[in-house]
Amino acid sequence: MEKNNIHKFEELDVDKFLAPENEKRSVLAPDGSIVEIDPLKDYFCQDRPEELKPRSGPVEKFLNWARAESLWVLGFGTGCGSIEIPPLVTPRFDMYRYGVQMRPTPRQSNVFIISGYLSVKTLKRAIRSYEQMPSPKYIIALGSCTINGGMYWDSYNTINRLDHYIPVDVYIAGCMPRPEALLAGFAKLKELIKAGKAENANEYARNFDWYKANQKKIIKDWNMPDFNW
Amino acid sequence: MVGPIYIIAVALGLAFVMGLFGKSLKNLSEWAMLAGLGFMTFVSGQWLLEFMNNTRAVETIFTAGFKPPYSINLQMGIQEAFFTFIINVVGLLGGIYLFKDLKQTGPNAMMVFLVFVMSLNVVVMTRDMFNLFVFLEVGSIATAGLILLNNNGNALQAGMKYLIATGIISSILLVGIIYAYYFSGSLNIDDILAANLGASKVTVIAVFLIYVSVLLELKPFPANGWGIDVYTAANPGIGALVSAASASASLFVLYKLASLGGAEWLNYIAIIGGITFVGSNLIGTKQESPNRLLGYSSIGQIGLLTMIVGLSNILGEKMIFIASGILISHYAAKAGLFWLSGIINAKDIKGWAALRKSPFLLFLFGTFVFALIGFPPFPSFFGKWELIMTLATGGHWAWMVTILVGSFIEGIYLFRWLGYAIKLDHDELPDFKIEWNKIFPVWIMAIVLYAVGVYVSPLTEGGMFINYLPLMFVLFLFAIDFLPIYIKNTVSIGGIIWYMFHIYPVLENDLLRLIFAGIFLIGGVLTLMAGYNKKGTRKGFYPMAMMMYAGLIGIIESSSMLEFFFSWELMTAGSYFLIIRGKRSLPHGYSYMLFSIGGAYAILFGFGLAFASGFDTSLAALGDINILPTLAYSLLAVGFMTKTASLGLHIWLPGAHGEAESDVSPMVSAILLKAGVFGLMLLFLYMDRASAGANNLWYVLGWVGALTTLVGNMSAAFQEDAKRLLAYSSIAQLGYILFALSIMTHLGWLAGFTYTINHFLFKAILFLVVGGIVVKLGTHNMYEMGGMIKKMPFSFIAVLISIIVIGGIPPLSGFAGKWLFYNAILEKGWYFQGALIFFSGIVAFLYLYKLIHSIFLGQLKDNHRTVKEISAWILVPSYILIIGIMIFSAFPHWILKPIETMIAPYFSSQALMWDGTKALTSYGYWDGTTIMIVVGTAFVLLLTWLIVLSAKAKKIEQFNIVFAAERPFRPETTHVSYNIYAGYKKALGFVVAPGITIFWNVVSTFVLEVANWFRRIYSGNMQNYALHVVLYIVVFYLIALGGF
Amino acid sequence: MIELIKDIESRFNTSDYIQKLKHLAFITVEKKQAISLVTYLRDYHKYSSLTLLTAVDWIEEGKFQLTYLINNPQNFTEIGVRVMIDRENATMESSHHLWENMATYQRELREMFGIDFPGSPRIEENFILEGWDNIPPYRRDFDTKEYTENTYFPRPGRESNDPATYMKSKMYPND
Amino acid sequence: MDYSITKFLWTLLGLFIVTNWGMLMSSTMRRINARVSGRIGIPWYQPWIDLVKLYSLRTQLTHGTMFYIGPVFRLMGGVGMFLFIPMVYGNPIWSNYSFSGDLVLILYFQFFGMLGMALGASEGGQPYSAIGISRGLSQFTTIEVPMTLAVISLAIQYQTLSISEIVAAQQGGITTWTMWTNPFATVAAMLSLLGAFGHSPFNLVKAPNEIPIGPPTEYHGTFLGVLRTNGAILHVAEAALFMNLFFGGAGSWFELIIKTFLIYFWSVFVGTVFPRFRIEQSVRWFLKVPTIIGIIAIILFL
Repeated sequence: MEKNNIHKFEELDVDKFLAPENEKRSVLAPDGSIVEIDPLKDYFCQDRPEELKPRSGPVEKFLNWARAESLWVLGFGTGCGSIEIPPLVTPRFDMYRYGVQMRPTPRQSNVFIISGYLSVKTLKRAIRSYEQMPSPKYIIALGSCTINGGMYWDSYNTINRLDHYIPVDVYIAGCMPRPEALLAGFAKLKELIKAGKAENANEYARNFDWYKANQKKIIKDWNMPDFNW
Repeated sequence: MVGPIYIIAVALGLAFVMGLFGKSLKNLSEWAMLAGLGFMTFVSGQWLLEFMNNTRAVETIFTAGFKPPYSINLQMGIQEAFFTFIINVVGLLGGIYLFKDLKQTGPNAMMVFLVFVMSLNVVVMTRDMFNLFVFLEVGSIATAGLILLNNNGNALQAGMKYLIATGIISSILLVGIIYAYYFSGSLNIDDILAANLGASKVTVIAVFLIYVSVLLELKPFPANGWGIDVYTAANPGIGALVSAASASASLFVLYKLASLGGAEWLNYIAIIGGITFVGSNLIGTKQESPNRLLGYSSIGQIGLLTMIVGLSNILGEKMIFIASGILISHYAAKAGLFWLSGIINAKDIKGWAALRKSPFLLFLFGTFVFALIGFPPFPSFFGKWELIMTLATGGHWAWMVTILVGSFIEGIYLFRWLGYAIKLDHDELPDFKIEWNKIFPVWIMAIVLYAVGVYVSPLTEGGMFINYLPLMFVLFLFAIDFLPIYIKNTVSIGGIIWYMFHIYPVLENDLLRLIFAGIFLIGGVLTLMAGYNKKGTRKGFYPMAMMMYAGLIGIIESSSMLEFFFSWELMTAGSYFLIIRGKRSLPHGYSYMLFSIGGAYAILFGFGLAFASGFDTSLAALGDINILPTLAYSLLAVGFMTKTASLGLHIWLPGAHGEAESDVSPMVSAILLKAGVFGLMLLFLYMDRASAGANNLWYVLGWVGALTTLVGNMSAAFQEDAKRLLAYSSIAQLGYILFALSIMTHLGWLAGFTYTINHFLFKAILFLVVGGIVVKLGTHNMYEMGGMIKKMPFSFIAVLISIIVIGGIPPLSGFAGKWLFYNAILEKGWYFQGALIFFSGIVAFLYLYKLIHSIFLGQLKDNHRTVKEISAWILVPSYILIIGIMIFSAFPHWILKPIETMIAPYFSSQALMWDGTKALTSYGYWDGTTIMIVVGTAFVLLLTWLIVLSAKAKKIEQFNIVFAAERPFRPETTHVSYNIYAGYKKALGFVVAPGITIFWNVVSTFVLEVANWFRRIYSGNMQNYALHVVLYIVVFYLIALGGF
Repeated sequence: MIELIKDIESRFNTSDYIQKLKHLAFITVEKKQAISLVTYLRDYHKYSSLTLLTAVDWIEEGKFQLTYLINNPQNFTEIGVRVMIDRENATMESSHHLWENMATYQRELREMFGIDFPGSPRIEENFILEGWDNIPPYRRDFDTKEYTENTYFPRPGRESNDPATYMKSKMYPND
Repeated sequence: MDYSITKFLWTLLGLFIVTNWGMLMSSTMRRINARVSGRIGIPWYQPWIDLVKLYSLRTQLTHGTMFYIGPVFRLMGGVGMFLFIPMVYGNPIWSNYSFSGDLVLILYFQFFGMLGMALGASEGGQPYSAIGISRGLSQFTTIEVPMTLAVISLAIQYQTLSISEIVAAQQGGITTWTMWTNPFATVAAMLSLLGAFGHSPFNLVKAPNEIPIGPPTEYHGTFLGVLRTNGAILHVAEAALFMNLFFGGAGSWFELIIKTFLIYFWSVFVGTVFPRFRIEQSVRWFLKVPTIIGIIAIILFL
């Protein structure tokens, strides 16, 4: 896929949508001096993501095997597809067999299931969560909506193509795909990881500007730093 | 020698001549009056000196050349000389004080003034009954005249009331004199006394009438409304004279006539005095006007003196000493206070905040208040001490209680007043002029108080051993108070270090005292070091701090009960001034003082019982109290427990320690509280271990200690104020110590010592560091802090180590305490108390976490982003203490072994054995050094492992956190600290419901309500007052003679 | 219900009364009296519960139609009070003082239709669209398809047809 | 070789055994738990894979020094517990460093790890961390009450606080175990154990779905790996402590494995049945029945 910057990502001096909580403020320090606070700079790490090269040879192969067999899924349901995830922990599907477990915090998860349509508002949260996950990390896109917008393709507020905002490892088509399909998706993801092909976290870092421009194009009140650590 | 008759002659002559002065000589008359007063003072002073050198016999002067009963005779003995001298001195000083007022009113007023002083002289000296009556009348009329100097309606009314009341009284006195003359055939007092009028049922009426009128002259409670109004309405200069001079003269009259009726009548006098003392002080608690308050206080003090006269049979030869000690204090302090009141000229005692403008006046005010309450080194302290000891010897518990309760109530209002003067927030302080003639007499009175105090102290038993050296140092610091901080600080530290070397050889062989001396002196040096980071001159701090340390070290050094009590009171006074320096400390300093004097009186009572048991003044007397031993030990324990802030007596501590200045908090918490511990240790060591009473007491104290710990820790967990949290923690730690000591076994005491040392170390660190942070961040509230670890890493490490010690987490020294505790409890068999103690020990983690999390961890706030590390002058002493902790942790046997050897003789079994660095009991074992090595090695290995694994970790900012896919907006809303234990409070918060605070509030409200109820007697209506006087006579008659 | 309507008509300047169902009626009132009528119904006829506040864009007439649907929980009847307001500078009196949740509806209408309710709490804040900078999306002159195509990177290859012409071409290919 | 070095190596071997047994135990428990709900559950080797994955993550973030060394404190807590508990009775090699401290040391060493974890997690600045810790501390205060009572009861019964001596006193058949000779203390301690292991209904600290796993919310990668390693050690060490105190100790590693498994199983067993308590319910619960049982245990020996 060619990723030219379709829309220019321009740094404006004055951000029209700068959220009030991001505006500079000055407070009185206990010793009477004035402290200037620039929330985005002072409270957030401003660094861009870096490409983290995989190790080489059998070590990486072994580690990839371990990563594939230990998929920790972030418990964040983004759309109507999230109703398909809970059945996975029931006796009928039992994803634990495959080393797939749920984690409540992005810091401890590797896999993010975008389960269905993403409104712009949710996309913002999804990006934030994705960026907070430690690398290597994988995305499974569930349902047609993530592929081309599905039945919401012409809605003013839902995205059409997820891969323009965050890199996707596995798409699972359908509206909605059943839990079996999701399990198949996990299997596919494992294959990719073991083959060393699931390096989308680095992809994201490499094309960071392009992704950021796309994201910023639709997320108008960008009240977060460019990259969420 | 000038004969005493010249006192009268000169006064009368001058008064007469002054009337002839024309306008041209008006200016001269003022100086003439002062010269006359000076002459009178000189004459009486000369006589007093002669008598004191024992170079003179009692002189009797016969006026008409006839011997009595045919003429009037005056007598000049040592007592007369003393009384005339003090009357003339206050007359002279009052004359100087009123210089301008008298000048305005003209020579007539001066005449009245001279006549007033003269009449009092005669009242003192005369030995003739009718003459006494005449000059009392003259005095009354002169007083009324002086009252009218204040040219306003109130003064007029008050003067009228005074005249009418004294009219009634003197008419009764006259009838009494007629009866006495009728029965004894003489008007000479000696003859009347010899007639023994009290013996017969017929003649007793004369006794009754004379007594009742003389007592009424002394304004007994409650028939004294007319007297109070005089104090309120008159010029304070006149008030001073009435309070100091008239009252002294009237008291002397009572003293002269004391043997008129016999022992039974003395009882009545004592009872009337006691009622007046307590009742008048009680009403004083509701007064807001300074002059009126002083009036009540005057009447109360005179009541106390009346009581002492009434108790003269019991007190025996000590009576003169006691009475003069208290009288001098009352005389000088009250005159000084009235004069101060005249200078300040405030309608309300709150207006005395203006006094802060002049530190010297404030100093004088403090001197007078402490002298009135009976603090050392003032004469009243020694007077009260002797009074209590003598009463205890005779077994007069009721009188002791009356005196102590009355004194305590007096403390209530006097310290409230003092607190207002020192601390009260006042928008605009009224201006006042300081004129030389007004300030001079006040200074004289203050000097009199100090001089007499030091002069009389050797006259008491054991008083000659009192070490005035530290006090001299305090005085020296007062003298250099204008210098900048670093000089005074260095001088103070130098003084303490010098004293360390001075005292070490003395205490070398007494480890118990050496340990506490170490805590007090080393702690003193370290906490004072923190003072270097303050700027300016810090007026008044160093003398007071040194006074506290002088008291503390005095407690250590003392060998007698008097020395101990002297130092105890000194320490209380010093620490009061330190505590009240805090910004919002006014109410807390006040409650500290009330609890302290209450505790001190309990101790005094206990000492009294101890003295009475064996007539031994040394501290060893505590060892064999055989009079009411359980009560005595309980009172002593309660007294010491007010300082250790045990449950029920703890409510003063959180505010006092929490609001104190940043370097005062460690002084009063880590160091001062140990004075109570030292007292308890002494007490417990001396107590008779076999007696059932002692064992019951220890059992109760054990439970009190355990509950204190629980309540202290749990309250600390619910605090939002960092320093209050630490203060509650202190309460709990002192609860541990009380519990450990109450176990009364070898292991228990070892645990107690371990806790004492540990508490000194970590609480000094915590209060120093947290105090520094509070100053730096400008807030006490922990939820307004956060994230300080990045700004203040050294403070964080200090606090971290301290909380590891408090928590008792191995390998640091706190664990030694816990381990000893477990063994001691198992050995003693106090399982349930023990379980409670351990439960509260874990509750401690709640507040420890809250403290360190809320201040150092979590989110850094906007306005603290530029904050720097706290001053090195705070960190250096903290780190010295940390080194202490580390040594104590790694080599506990260095410290515990000697302690163990020291306390071994006191306990039957030596329960702790040492095997190298390993401690063994019959239950378990513990090897501090090995644990330190094992834990240290393992920790280093694991840390290395983690660093190898995650060396590349990237540092991110404080808002880069998982926030449920959102982002934090403000650090204030992201920092979890406020009411963090809400769930716990819901479950167990009932434990810390403020029941005890409510109890004390109810008590104080009750006292004030009673005072308020009594106050309604004083309606200000003349007829009512006259009625009171008459009713008083009737009631007194019914009780004394009516067979009730 | 008919008595109620008579009562209303005697007091307010109303028109277009429609009884949709036995327990559901609509009545149109002029803008000035709308809030008074709603208040009157709430206070005197026990229509104490707000079901919803909604709007319809009558673009051809240049009007927005607001409907205050209020409910009487005692006799289970519902009245929709309709108000026509101008589309240009659409503004309506705020009625958040009647029901607390009214403020939320008003926020929604302001965001989706651009109808202003001056004085309503938090009216300036975003409702669900964060940082919307186009014309309000529920206005009929907003072309959602065009907006989507310009904004959301439509995946190439997707065909879409106007349902009417598409069905016509399928069913009547010869016409 | 020098005695201290051989001792160190033997201890290291013991630690290795305990760590692996701990991980196997936890996966087995999760499998049992899965079977209860009709699932197959994770493979038995899943904990090892998770550990490898955690240690090999490429992103590693830290919030500060305390955040960084917090897990070390935590691991030190677990390792320290192991170091001061005699694992296998009658064998000086496996008694570790228990000669330097008795039962009291173990009871207080637990706090070492808790404190480090609390401070580390707090520096992360995550609100849920602080909430989880405050819950944990609140709950822990009352968990320890029955435990303390039981320990006091044991100390009265055996007149010692030394774990080795307590185990020695229980040798001689199953009937000499504390479980039979002092049943009330055993019950009180086992109820307290439920809280200490933090399974449902006392899993307030991590409380999934409520405060996303509480204190370790911010921990990931190697830090989380260290925490998981500690979990494995700590569970075995705590179970071994209870085994030593109440169930006759272990004569061999095999016996230790069986007994610790059963002790751990007890808390899992209860956990599968009960839903979670609220904080004040949990705090009160420990002060009711378990405390009363503990008091009875002491009264019986008075």
